[in-house]
Amino acid sequence: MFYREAGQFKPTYQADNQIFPIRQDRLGIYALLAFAFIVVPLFASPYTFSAILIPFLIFSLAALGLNILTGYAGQLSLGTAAFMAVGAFASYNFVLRIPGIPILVAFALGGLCAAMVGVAFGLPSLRIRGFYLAAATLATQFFVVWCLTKIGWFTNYSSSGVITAQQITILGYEFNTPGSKYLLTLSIVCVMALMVKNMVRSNVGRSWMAVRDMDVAAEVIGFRLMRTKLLAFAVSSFYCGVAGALYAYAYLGTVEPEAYSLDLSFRILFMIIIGGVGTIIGSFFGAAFIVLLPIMLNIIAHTFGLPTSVASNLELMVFGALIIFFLIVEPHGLARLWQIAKEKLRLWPFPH
Amino acid sequence: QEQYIPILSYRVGPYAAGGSGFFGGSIDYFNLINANGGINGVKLKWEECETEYNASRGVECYERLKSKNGGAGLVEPLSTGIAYGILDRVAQDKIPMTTLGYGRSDAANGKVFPYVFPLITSYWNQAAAMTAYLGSKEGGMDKLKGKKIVHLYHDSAFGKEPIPVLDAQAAQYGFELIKIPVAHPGNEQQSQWLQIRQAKPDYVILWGWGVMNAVAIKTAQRNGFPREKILGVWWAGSEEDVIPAGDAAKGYTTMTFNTPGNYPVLDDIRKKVYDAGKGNLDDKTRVGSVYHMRGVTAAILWTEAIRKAQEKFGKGKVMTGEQIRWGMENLNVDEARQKALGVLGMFPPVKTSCEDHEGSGAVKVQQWNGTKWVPITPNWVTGDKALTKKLIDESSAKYAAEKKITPACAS
Amino acid sequence: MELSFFFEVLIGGLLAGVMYALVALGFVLIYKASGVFNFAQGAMVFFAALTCVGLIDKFGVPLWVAIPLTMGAMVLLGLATERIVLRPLVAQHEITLFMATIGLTFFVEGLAQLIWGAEVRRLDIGIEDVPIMYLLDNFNISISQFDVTAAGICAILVTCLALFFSKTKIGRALRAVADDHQAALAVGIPLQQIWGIVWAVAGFVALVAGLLWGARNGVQFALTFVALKALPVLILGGFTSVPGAILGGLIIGASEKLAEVYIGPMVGGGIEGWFPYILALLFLLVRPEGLFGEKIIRRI
Amino acid sequence: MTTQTVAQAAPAANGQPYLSVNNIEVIYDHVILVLKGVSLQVPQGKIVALLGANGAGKSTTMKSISTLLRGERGDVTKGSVEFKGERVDQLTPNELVKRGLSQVMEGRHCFGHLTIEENLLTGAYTRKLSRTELKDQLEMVYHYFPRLKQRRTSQAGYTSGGEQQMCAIGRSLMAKPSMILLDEPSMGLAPQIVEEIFEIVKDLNSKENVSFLVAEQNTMVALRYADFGYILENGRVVMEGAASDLATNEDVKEFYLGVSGAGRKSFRDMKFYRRRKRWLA
Amino acid sequence: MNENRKIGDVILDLQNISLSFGGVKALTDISFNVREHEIRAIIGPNGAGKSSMLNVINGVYRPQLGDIMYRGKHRKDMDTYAAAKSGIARTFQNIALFKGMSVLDNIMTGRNLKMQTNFLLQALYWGPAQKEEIAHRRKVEEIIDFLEIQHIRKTPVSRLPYGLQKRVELGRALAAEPEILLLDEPMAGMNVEEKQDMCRFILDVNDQFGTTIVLIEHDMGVVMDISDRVVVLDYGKKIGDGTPDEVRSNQDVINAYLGVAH
Ligand SMILES: Nc1ncnc2c1ncn2[C@@H]1O[C@H](COP(=O)(O)OP(=O)(O)OP(=O)(O)O)[C@@H](O)[C@H]1O
Ligand SMILES: Nc1ncnc2c1ncn2[C@@H]1O[C@H](COP(=O)(O)OP(=O)(O)OP(=O)(O)O)[C@@H](O)[C@H]1O
Ligand SMILES: [Mg+2]
Ligand SMILES: [Mg+2]
Repeated sequence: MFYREAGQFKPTYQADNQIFPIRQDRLGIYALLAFAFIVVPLFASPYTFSAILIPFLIFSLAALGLNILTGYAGQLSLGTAAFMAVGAFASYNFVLRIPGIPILVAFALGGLCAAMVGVAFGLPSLRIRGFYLAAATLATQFFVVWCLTKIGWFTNYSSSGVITAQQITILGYEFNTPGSKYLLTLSIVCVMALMVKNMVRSNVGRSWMAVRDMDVAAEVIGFRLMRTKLLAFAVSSFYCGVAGALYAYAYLGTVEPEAYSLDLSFRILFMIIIGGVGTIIGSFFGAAFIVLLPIMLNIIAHTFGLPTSVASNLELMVFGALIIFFLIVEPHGLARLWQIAKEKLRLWPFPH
Repeated sequence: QEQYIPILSYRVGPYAAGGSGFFGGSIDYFNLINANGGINGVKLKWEECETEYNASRGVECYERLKSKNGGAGLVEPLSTGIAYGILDRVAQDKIPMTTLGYGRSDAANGKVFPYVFPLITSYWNQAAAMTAYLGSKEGGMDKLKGKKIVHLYHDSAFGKEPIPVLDAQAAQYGFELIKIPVAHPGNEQQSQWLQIRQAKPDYVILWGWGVMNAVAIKTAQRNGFPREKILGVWWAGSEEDVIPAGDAAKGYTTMTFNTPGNYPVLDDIRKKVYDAGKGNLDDKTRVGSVYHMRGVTAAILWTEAIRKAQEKFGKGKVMTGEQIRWGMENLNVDEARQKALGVLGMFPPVKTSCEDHEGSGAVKVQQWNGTKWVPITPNWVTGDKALTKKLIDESSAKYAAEKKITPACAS
Repeated sequence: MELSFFFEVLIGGLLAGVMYALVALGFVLIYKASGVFNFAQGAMVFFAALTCVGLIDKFGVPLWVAIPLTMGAMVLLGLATERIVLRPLVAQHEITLFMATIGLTFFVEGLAQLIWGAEVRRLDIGIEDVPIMYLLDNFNISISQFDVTAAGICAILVTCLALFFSKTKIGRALRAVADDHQAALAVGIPLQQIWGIVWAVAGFVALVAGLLWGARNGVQFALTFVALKALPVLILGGFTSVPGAILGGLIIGASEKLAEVYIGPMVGGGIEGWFPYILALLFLLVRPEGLFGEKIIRRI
Repeated sequence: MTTQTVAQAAPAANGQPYLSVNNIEVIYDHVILVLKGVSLQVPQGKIVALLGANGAGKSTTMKSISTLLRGERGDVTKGSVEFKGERVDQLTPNELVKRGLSQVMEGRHCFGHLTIEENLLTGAYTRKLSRTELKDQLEMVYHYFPRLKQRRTSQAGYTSGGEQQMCAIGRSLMAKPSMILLDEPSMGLAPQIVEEIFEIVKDLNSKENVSFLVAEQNTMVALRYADFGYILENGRVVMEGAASDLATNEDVKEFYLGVSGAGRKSFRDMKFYRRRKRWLA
Repeated sequence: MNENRKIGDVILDLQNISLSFGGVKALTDISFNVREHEIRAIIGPNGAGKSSMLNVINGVYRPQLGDIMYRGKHRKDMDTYAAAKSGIARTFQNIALFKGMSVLDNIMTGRNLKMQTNFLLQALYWGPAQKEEIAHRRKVEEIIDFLEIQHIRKTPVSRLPYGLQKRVELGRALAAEPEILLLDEPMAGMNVEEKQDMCRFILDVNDQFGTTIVLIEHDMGVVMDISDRVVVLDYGKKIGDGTPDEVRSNQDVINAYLGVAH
């Protein structure tokens, strides 16, 4: 009974246009943020920070990026990791070669580089569709990683082709504890998530969705396909780029180009599909699912004291089975499940 | 009162074969130690975590296990990617990390990488040793002049690592070095081997990893290239690499830092561990296989380091990571000690120091006779250490500069 | 370089291409049937090969018995997939089905290694992988007789499948299904059966691919990677066309080898990883649906 | 809810119904309740019209009969469907077609990549026909829709709306069903084609004794050809009876035939928006 | 009908349009024009080329022959964007709504050409961006009221029954405040009463906003009642053009299309 929009009237469209029109949602999100920003830092262990929360946030950001492209603009892409790599290696070089550049600026510039690469490889999308495009984006994946391995300049000619992310310092403050890195990542992710939300609820977002749902009609209404798609590629790649930079700076520290392998691209894709294509919150759900589930399974499997090899394989199988299970329960992903749950709650205690 | 060691293993995925062998070996040796009453009474305890050879999974495992059971004594990811992922972390957490025969070669400089130990030998020393071996085959390094050597490598950080050494030596001894990369995963190498056939080289250095090795050997055969002329890196020198190639691998030679064969310690493991049903490998026959022996070797060096540390910081006590780090930096496993451990000649004598976290740099060459590996160099081969030292110092200095580290020996 | 070498590379490439096509075929089948890209194909190849070798190694079954047994296993796998995974997801968005096949991938990979272990095995199907001496001696062209045999097998397989699709009404039904699940159901096409059949056939193709690739590279997890080689073939030939898979395979195989040999050295080599994709990409710009793929209908 | 029955000639009266839907309830997405207990019967060899405004639930009813709901995340949560006296709710659509019940879905649903002819051929999938029989069957359809014959070789995706509609109907005829569910057959068809279609319906009905359940917006025509009619509002049957009676019923006339007392009003002269009078408040 | 609504002069004039797809001749040498403020109906049997005609007008198809005069400007053919920009909006025969979006969003897309702020501002959803959004929202709400679809404002269109979807599509077209509105069978699949409402909407749009309307419809009742002039196509040829009465009495038209019914 407590979850109702009944009785909440919106005097202005402004009020009606806000992100969470229902009061309970709004309160919920504030509570969540407060929890993430205040409670977690107080109580979480370094392990939780650097092994679970930080990667979770970074993957969420990447998933957000991919969701813009695949979920909202409907362009299936398997090049995510490549864009992340560009972001990371670009940021590294900016910090390395422009002394005293603020790290956040470096990240942003890294994102921009990724965006440019994104636009370049987005051009084919004007002609190619669906799985053809997906397979074609693999070209990005392999080509970019190849370039990073081949061209020494990107890695500052390190013999083994790895880069070592520099120390993160903002206004003299050094982010070297897991906690501080977590807060930094969290802030970046929150801000950027908010920006996506804003985009998708205003004209850009609508243009993307229109192109996704029926590009011919979108054209007739006056959306320019070229512009819309490329913008989607640019923004998406920007997000992935920043995520990639964080992946190197806030998470792994030292990375080789192979760290941004096809594997990673796929993982991000899994995230958005499991989480819910074309939803913001889905990106987070998905990231949680893909990052946390294997860990949980791993812990569980090993508590049974099975032979490790058996445990590891079972782990893999259960993971696969769960993916299928969730899809069957709700093909539109966890986000939709969440939504339905809310609608049920709204009707509660009545069945429909 | 137990010494805790986390095991970041991978037993699924493309590299599962190697992973299960290596970590199986280590765990078998741990069991043996415990069966014999531990290190001065301190029993070993370990916990395993599946990394799937994936960097972020590995980092998670490391973070999860590192502080359990009173803190990890040391760690060995056996994966370049993961090693990089936790490179900074181990320094912060003061947990020594060994990278047995892989990872950054320049980490051998303990002044810059106090907590990283590329024990026994790094890629650079191996590369140097390879040329040394080829030289000796020709009857002297000078005979290498004008020879053609192909460096067929996995197109990645791993494959590119030795190139500085090989280039330098090519210049020094005047042989022609042809570099031919193979794109990951390397399950198709027709074009590369046609190029090789065309170039008619005197030797091919196979710097491969995973499926690439078997395919290389097979493809060599189908293009009629004599396998005796192929010299593999030690990641191309396990049963897993040659068995799939079948007869094509007969007579193929690789580097190794374990002398193949049987040793008392292996018999002990068979007796005290496997017969007691504690064996870690599914089939007992893999005991003594290359990866297994490598795992045992690693375990021996770790336990020796712990022992060393106990000598300094108190026998029968549980050592902290810092203390074990000291132990590793002051390892001295000479032949006498090896004999005592029942592993005489299984791996080269290891003596580490602050400047040299590697401790040896010596290797052997082994050959596949169709059923098992046999050593074909009676004694340990070392390459041009001076050269590699120079490279190590340069590269580590650069790293120090980037990370703003002032090189110094930790006391 | 002289001509014989060029031909050597070319022919080697073409033959390799056929091997790629073999894997691509599996994808084509499933895509035709359900308009979905079957991510699990690579895993199925691995599973098939491993099961076959496992039977031989662990139970000492002779090859000619192991193969039909494995075939049975693959058919079961196919039917089970249809029943458990696809049936509940009928008429769902293709990306959902795609994800389901990914889940399947994990499951199959885990299962295979759980049953047969992670060791690397060798598979000997009695075809020597050595150069054909005649050619080597007379023309100094090295061509593996294994590859030639494989090409033969593949050719037979393709003709059979091509006929199967063009001659039976199932072929037409498949295209209908790929267009519109709901309508297909409405006209009484037994989606379940058809998918069952197709997945079984795909399983068979996977087995053939698994045997040949396994005999070539050894049976190990890396077999799943051959899928990566098949993708450019697929987009070049068109997701829905059996002959397309072959032709695409030949083009990709030949061009990638030639590129590696003649362009590679200029740019530092190792371009085989991405070259096929770029090539396919450029090709798609001219024909967005691949060589023989169904034209995408965009109309209002 | 009160079902107001005009005259007592309820279809159930004449013997055992061929198809009978018993009080079904349908929920989409686990939350949206669409059908709130719909019951209807189709006697053998009769034409039954299913009328009702947009969103009344006609298509949903049809889909739940032909078990095509699953694909749309809708479930029949209550009630049952019987065809030839057996429950069929759990069958697959393919089995239903085999038993002679076929549906023409709303909004065309042709196979875009197949040519018109191929589309028709898929219609005969469930039947084992010799080449010649198939040929005759095709000719039969072409005879009904000459336009299709002209466009036989062009991909359905590129044909006009009406052509697609004809194709969809022709396709289901290919299965030679004994019971056809027609969902808005007249949609987008030129007037005389509409007439023709209903002529075809009558034809099949009288010659081959095929029964029909027709959801139709073109009430005028529908009632002219149907034997019985049901009127659906908000997922409930609000009226049922012999077509002739419905046609003369004042409410029906007003709201569905657009003829109020003084004959047909011009569309220009609707001065005010009439809110539909609801049977259920 | 209120008399002050006077039909202006020709604003859209198509001359000798021919369009064919491979072998299929969709349109052969068709000329007809549209006057300002009028309601122009296109009728004809299925496959006659009506929809193709609309597609030519707003540039989805490019005719092989013939040219187009729009507002005095000569065009070989239109392109979709230009057409939209110059105030031509339309609805489609097979509903072309954006399935994944709510009714509100769908109609909002109709206003995209009127939105100025760049995406960065929108990303920040701040200042001008927000103001603009709200302003357009207001306009859209007017349309929603006008079409009486307030209750489904936030429902995803895919859940709507056919008839309502048609209405939403009309709303999307109206949102662009077009000068010419092309309607392709707006009343297919509606019952009489809904058709009456639809007619109401069309007529109101036509005389309140003075929008010119080109209408394809198969319901002769509707066409004859509300249209000012009717053009009749058959097999891509024009067989009749004129006021409803003229057309109704045109023998070819009767043979080809109307049949004896009317
Ligand atoms: N897939 C779906 N998900 C949710 N709701 C749906 C879905 N399909 C239909 N509905 C709802 O079910 C109700 C009935 O839809 P239905 O299509 O059966 O109406 P109808 O009588 O066929 O209308 P029309 O005459 O326009 O075809 C509608 O209110 C619609 O909102
Ligand atoms: N894109 C296309 N490709 C090929 N043929 C087409 C295409 N568009 C239309 N046609 C053909 O052109 C002819 C006219 O089509 P159109 O859609 O204009 O008919 P229509 O008058 O709208 O008929 P209806 O009333 O059934 O909608 C049809 O025969 C159709 O098959
Ligand atoms: Mg309907
Ligand atoms: Mg039309």
